[in-house]
Amino acid sequence: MHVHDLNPKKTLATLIIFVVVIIIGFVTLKRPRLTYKASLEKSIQILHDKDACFNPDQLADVLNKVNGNVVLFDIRNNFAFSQGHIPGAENISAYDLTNKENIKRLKDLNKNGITVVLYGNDQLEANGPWMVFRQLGFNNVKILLGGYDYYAKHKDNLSEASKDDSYILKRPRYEYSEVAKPSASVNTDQQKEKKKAPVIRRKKKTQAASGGC
Amino acid sequence: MNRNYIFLTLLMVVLAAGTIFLKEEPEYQQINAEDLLYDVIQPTRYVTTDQIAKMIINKDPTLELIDVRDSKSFEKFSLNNAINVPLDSLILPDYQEYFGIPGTKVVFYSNDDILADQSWVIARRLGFKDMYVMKGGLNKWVETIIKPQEPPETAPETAFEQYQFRKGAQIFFTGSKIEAPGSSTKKEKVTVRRKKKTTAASGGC
Amino acid sequence: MGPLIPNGIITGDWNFVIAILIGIAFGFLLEASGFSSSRNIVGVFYGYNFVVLRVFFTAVIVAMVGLLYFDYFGWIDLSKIFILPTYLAPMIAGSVIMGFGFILGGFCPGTSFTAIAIGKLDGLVFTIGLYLGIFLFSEGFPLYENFYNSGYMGNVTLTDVTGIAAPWFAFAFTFIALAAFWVTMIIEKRVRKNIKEYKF
Amino acid sequence: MMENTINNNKPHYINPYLGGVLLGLLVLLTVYITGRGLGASGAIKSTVVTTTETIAPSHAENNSYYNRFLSDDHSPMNNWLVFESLGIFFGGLLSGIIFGRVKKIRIERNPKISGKTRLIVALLGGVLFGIGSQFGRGCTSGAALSGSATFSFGGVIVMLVIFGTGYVIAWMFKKLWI
Repeated sequence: MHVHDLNPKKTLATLIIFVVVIIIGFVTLKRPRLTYKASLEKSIQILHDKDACFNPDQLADVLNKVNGNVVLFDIRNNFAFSQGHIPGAENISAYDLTNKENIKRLKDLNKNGITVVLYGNDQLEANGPWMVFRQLGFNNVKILLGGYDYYAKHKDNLSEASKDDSYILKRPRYEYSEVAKPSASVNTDQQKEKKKAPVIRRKKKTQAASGGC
Repeated sequence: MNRNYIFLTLLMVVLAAGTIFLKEEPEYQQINAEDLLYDVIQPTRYVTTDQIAKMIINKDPTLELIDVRDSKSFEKFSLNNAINVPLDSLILPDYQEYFGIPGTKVVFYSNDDILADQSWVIARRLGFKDMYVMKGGLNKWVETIIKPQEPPETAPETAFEQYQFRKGAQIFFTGSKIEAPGSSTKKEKVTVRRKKKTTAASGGC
Repeated sequence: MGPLIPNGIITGDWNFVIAILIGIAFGFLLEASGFSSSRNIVGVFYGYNFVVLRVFFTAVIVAMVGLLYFDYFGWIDLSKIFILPTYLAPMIAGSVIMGFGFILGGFCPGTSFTAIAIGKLDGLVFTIGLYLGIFLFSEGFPLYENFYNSGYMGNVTLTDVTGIAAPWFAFAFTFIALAAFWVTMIIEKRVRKNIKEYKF
Repeated sequence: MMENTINNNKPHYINPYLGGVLLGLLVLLTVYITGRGLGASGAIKSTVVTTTETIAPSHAENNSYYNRFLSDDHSPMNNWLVFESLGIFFGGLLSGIIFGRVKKIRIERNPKISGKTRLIVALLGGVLFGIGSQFGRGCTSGAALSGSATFSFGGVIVMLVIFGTGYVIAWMFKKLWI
């Protein structure tokens, strides 16, 4: 007669091996060096937050030593920096900014409540790093609106920037529908083409693989 | 023997209970923060208005234009076949179906490029790939495609070629005539050359 | 990292070698646990041998719990594994039919293969029956094609359907399974007292 | 009473919980390697499709069920599950040899029923299981075990319904087994 082995010793041994594997998993688990502190919703809110930006007139205060709680990071490359930069700015190119030391420095600055202003030639250049550092919870990191280009143009009357808003982007400079209006000699065929309802593509739900068993 | 079974039972309960304390899955699949930081400093995501114009004219099937402005602006004006995904609704599951379609290149645009770039970063964090930002946005689009500026005489040959392409594109997008008077015969020749190229590519138009 | 083949870490050339090796391990475990005997298997329904319940539920809870840990460690990407699609009505109907087949035949497909391996004619006949059954099903397929495709819910998991996170299911399954193990241990002892020793 | 220790010379089965833990780990390994679970009925399905295609190719092409599994570039026999099922057979053989259960061909049955009855019932059971497994998108190993282990809703349904049905109807077939 065949009977089942009732002694669970081997079972216990196997399960303990399993537990050991899980413990090994925990021990070797790589914690990501950087983690998101802001949820996606929060990350989008940040983009609407005026306080996350640094206006050129605020920059004037820094340059006039009124506000000493600010450090400027020029994230352009060495060459561009040597061609001209905001006085007192430190050149840490975007690539170097992700270094261990620089991230540690940002952390320290964050702890000490010192604002870090990132700038590139224009706002776009610093936008990516600024967004990511904000999402990583560096609430002291701000972006210089207008970038270096605006500063270079308005060096001498920076404090008057509050009256000027040309550095604020996101606005349409043209009435697009007007500008793009076809002239009198319209090719009707083209117009039809333009009006055609957009073909909307959506991702297909992943198809079920064929029979499982 | 029974003691071993009790131990086994307890072990299994502890193991199973342990799973509950594992970190909860994030609501959305997100890429590693470090990878994101690396990706945002790459300038490869920027494409020019010329490239986009060319793709639209060529009816490139891989192009998927995403307009990240608000819906009001979108209704007033949008590029051909663009889809409106305002930045604030980018993370809604409904809108995510527009992304990650195999074989498509998602191109974000806005009035300028900031809003589009911000959408890019958020979408990249969500793990989507093959996405681009139209540099300069619609403002640049108007300046280069709708109202192309004639390059100065001293400009290199390529600038003229580009200008001729833009003139061709202008016709495509606005249906306006080229101002024939004023332009020299030499330039007209060039026009013809460029036009040929664009018409060949644009097919029916 | 995992799953290896969908992630392209193991190429297709090794696919079938791996299939055979996994099959051998599977067959070995089925046979060694006593699944090559239909009377062992059916014992679960009459209370004299709960080996099916023990093996099956232990396997399910170990795999469930393991998957969650492995996913957490990043060893297996749960989003990349195959989730059996759900066709509610045909699945329920099919399972009822399988239930009948199970209690009549005393095997399920995998176990019948191991029964053949150790020389059991009933296992062979069961496998022939399986072949005939699938053949009959395929021949008559147009008759119930609509039913076959009805109730499609996609490749849904328990979490997708109920909104409750997977660990809670793993914990609930474990708890129920362990309780069942202790209860059936007592039932089995009682039933066996009243039953003559069975020989096979 | 049952004996607590097993004489190693006597043929025996392994502890069911040991079998279960190992089987669970095997499912984990299989998912880790292939991204999907174990299976068995799929191999029979492939065999059915292959034989039908060989004997009556046009018939197989016209049937929408066969057609799902036919493709021009490879035979349906060239299937992961077929190789796996071959492995199941050899694995069973291996275990049978180790534990001394490989013997001459025999029918395992309740002494109260004849061998013939057992075979007829087994055949009928096989037919039903075959049909059911196609509706259920898998059998006990593919749908119920691997499906449940990967938290598939359908897998859990299949598992619960198979065992539920078994318990509900067990009294009807009592004579076959005890």
